[in-house]
Amino acid sequence: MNYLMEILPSLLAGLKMTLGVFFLTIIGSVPLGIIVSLGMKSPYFTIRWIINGYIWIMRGTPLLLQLIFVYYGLGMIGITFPRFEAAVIAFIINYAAYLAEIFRGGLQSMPRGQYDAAKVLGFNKFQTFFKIILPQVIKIIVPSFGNEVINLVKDTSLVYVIGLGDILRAGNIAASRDVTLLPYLLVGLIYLLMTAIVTVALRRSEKRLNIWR
Amino acid sequence: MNYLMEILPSLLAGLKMTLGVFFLTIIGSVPLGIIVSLGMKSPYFTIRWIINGYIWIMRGTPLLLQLIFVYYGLGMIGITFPRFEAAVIAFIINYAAYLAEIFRGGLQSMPRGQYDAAKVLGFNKFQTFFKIILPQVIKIIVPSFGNEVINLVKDTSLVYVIGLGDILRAGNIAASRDVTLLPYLLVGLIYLLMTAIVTVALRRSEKRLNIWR
Amino acid sequence: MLEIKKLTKKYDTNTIFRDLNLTVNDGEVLSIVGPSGIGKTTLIKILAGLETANSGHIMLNGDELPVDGTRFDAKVGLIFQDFNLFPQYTVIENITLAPINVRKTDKVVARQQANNILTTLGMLDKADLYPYQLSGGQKQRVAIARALAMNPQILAYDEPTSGLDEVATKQVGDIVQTLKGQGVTQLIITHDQTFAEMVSDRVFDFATEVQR
Amino acid sequence: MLEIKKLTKKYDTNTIFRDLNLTVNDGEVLSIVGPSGIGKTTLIKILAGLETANSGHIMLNGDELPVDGTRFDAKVGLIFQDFNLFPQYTVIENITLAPINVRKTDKVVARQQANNILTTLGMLDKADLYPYQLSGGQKQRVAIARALAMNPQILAYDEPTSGLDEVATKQVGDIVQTLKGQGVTQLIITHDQTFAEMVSDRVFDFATEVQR
Amino acid sequence: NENSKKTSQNNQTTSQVDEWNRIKKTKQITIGLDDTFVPMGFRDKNGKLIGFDVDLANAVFKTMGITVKWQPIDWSMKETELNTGNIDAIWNGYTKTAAREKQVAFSETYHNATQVLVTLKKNNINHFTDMKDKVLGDQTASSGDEGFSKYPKVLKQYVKDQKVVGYDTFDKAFNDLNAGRIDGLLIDEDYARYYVAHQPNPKNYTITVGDFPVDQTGVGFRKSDNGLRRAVNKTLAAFKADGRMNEIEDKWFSK
Ligand SMILES: Nc1ncnc2c1ncn2[C@@H]1O[C@H](COP(=O)(O)OP(=O)(O)OP(=O)(O)O)[C@@H](O)[C@H]1O
Ligand SMILES: Nc1ncnc2c1ncn2[C@@H]1O[C@H](COP(=O)(O)OP(=O)(O)OP(=O)(O)O)[C@@H](O)[C@H]1O
Ligand SMILES: [Mg+2]
Ligand SMILES: [Mg+2]
Repeated sequence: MNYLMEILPSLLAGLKMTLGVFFLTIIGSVPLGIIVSLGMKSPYFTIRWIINGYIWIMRGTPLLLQLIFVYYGLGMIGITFPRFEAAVIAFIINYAAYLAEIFRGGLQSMPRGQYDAAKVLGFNKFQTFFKIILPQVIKIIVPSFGNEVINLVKDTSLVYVIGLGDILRAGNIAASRDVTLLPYLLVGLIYLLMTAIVTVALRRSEKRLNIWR
Repeated sequence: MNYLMEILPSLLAGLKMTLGVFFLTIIGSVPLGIIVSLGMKSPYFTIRWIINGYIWIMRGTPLLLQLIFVYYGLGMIGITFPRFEAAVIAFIINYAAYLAEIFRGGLQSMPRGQYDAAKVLGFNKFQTFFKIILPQVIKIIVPSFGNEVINLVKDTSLVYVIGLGDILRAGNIAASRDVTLLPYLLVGLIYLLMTAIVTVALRRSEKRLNIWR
Repeated sequence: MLEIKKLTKKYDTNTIFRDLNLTVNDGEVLSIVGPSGIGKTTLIKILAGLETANSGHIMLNGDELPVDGTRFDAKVGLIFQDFNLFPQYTVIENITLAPINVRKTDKVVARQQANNILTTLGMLDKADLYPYQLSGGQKQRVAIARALAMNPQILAYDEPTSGLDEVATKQVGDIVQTLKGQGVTQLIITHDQTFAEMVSDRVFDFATEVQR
Repeated sequence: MLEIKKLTKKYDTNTIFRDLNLTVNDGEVLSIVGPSGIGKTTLIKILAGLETANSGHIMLNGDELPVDGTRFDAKVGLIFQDFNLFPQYTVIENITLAPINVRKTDKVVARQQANNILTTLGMLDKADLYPYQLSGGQKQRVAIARALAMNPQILAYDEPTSGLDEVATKQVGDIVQTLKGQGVTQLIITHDQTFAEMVSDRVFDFATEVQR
Repeated sequence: NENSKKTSQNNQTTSQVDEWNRIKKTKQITIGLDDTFVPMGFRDKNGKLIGFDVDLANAVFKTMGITVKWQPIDWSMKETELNTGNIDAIWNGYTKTAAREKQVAFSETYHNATQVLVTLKKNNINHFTDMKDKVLGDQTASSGDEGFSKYPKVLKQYVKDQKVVGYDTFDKAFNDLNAGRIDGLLIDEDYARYYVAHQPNPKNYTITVGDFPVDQTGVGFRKSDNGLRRAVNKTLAAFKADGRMNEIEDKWFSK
């Protein structure tokens, strides 16, 4: 117990990094994901083709390699980002691909009648999407979205590869220094806490969406 | 090029492990996920409570820690599994939690009228689920399901933590032995290939489901 | 014999009906009429076990059917106002799915019966279409056919002629007569006065015969 | 004036109608009748730009409206056979959403107008319910109110009286008369002969006046 | 901050230009380390970097009036970090190998260690030959792992199936050793001492030295940074000569 208290400060310092990457990724990847999912329905073959390629690459290669690519790879050809910014950029473009697929699934399950009704009432595409379709899509996708958000909580630990110190790395340091698995336990508890917060927040929003059917 | 040919055999040996974990996990976690998602609608508070706890723990802790727990942790208290079996068990119970949330989202978006119609026609709960509801749920969740399958392709690399040699580990070994990032490139291409196969297979099944709306 | 005794239904504090009493004899055809939103659909949903009632009793041939949502007997066939067809099955599959899986009817026999019903309703050529490919009146007729295929002893129709032209309405009327001949108890919610007069033995008027 | 010339529609190889010609004058009320599944809904969906036609022309006051699915003008108001209400909005929100967002009507004004329409249809007390809480006839009336709130110059009704009792049918009839007085061109698909005779200037019979 | 920006802006030119001039001018050098690497470079409970290499490097550059900026990196990325200019040196228990020498220029060897076998005392394994048909563990891609394959006569020929179980970290390997899942652990002697010392009962373990060649540890520099390398070599030699090296060694490797 005493020991855990001792290592807690260093873990919390790592937590700051974790949360920074987490929130910036959510803020960036949700709108990007929506745009990408709409792009997949584009009438232009080229756009669909590019987007499918993008999603394929993003989902098809480990996020770890993408982080390496954005930081070291682009660095080699002269496009340099600071470590933190590189991490956030890599996370956003990666997560947008996963979210886009989820949004696409939600969009597909919308009955055509909703689009028809919006059209005859004169809504433009933008209004149709944000006023009519999106609220219904959100209701359907909240649980899948939750999966990705929770994956993100944990994926943040990958930033170690470009030299950023997140909470898991802080745990690693303590564990190898003190030759004990206890720090992992504490890191695990902190992850659990974060996941609990995310889960409860999403369940709440699901409940709020349940006043209509 | 020559160098890539040289390391290819060791990578392919790793690939076997990757594919083994992948397929066994799919086979185990889909039915388990369905059962869990149904359990979340159970009228018994205790069952719902247990299931929510299970999902929370599974999503809330890194799969890496779960692997460590199943293999080393349970090992300490005398429950020992061989490495491969431990990996597959950990993957199945982890992925079932994610899939359960996806199924739950799909179930939620089913209109009540479908259940009503099934009930007045005398279908029992089992038939209602498998004949009426599930086919419609599948159609909605294919894209989100695809996200998880593709995550699985890549998560298989975590088996290194319990000493199993998958394709990424084979790449790691080659990379640090020969001080080059080239093996990662090859590993990346193989992952891309697997993802492409999964993506195309799922898009095909989506198309097939699109004859009805 | 179907007896409904002192049935009360509320949505929150909004009482839809109170102490509703109604008896329908075997083979009788009862029309249920009344203005929109008065509770007709709600009544037959309770009867079919799809909605709970707040209090009251439903007796079928002397046996009590619970009204608290715990029923799973499918004793009452129901044609929904909004059809509720299964989108993933074709017309013929929608009709034969329950006979094959619930009644364990032989597939060939079930198909033959379904074809007969579709012929009676002038829908044989639509057998292989999916619900989204049907017009409103065609969906209505598939919904009727699907309920008929289970040969229920009590059959409740919710606006069966909405969306139907004269010819199709006449076909439905003929079906009601045939089933009546077979002793099926039928409850028909309808706004179509002509149709109600044509087919029914008795009219139950929600506006005058029900307390709120 | 609305002119439809040589309009042809096929689903795959199945010709729904061929070389359909129809002219409707401003302020005219036209009933469209014909057996179920003959293509009435299809016609007004093409008119509203929701379906493509295979060939033909639609002219509104001399301007051509494309029939290839590239229209985004909302020149034709439409009341759908299956309502297509927005499930996430209450009755009053369903009605005011388009006036506020598309016509940029002031919120208070839009609500007042919506309340007036709901009063005319006897639905004022349902203003704050969600669509899933409505009966069939109530949904029908919300669908009508939603289309009316946009004051369209051409309004097409698809079975507007299905699910409605006599009183509500009369209310809809009154609305048709009022709009006619305002010069609105109205197309009404209906199986209700009495209603058709009551409201319409002319009847277009799909069964006899259309080629297939 | 100012310095890291500068180093990264110099990316393209690093292979030609000797960065020693910049380092002398700014009085700051960026050194990459894996901060989980006991006892060479790791963090104490307050998050402060400590360890043999940390003390040594700090002391070496202090004599030149240069402060060290320690940049934590992922170990598998170390050469990339160096050659893209993110760091100026790898100084963290960096063993010399032929492959690494193709990528980086090493300083003179400043530390020697060999690969040893750690076993449980109760199993009575006192020579490599005692590992006959026993299960061996090591760290994936470590120097020990390479030596294991490269010199099959030394140990590989004895162990069960001629295979080794690889772990990502030694703490997990120790765990399995204690649980009896492996009978021996092939590990660098510096780590071996550190880990054994930190086990609940260090007396329970045997450390066996065998015939693996000695690993030479050096500092890794970019091949173009000759000035820097010469300066470090000179100071290291001085440290060895006047006993400052011994002082630091005693602090971290006291046996
Ligand atoms: N889930 C619900 N929550 C609250 N109120 C409801 C709900 N379902 C129905 N109602 C209300 O119950 C009343 C009766 O509805 P019901 O569908 O039984 O009417 P109906 O007689 O079938 O009308 P119609 O002829 O228009 O179909 C309506 O006023 C409706 O608003
Ligand atoms: N998406 C589709 N694919 C194939 N056929 C279709 C499709 N939609 C409609 N049809 C066919 O087109 C024909 C006309 O349909 P429509 O809905 O226009 O009929 P309707 O005259 O409105 O009938 P009702 O009075 O029953 O509503 C029907 O026979 C229907 O099966
Ligand atoms: Mg009703
Ligand atoms: Mg129609």
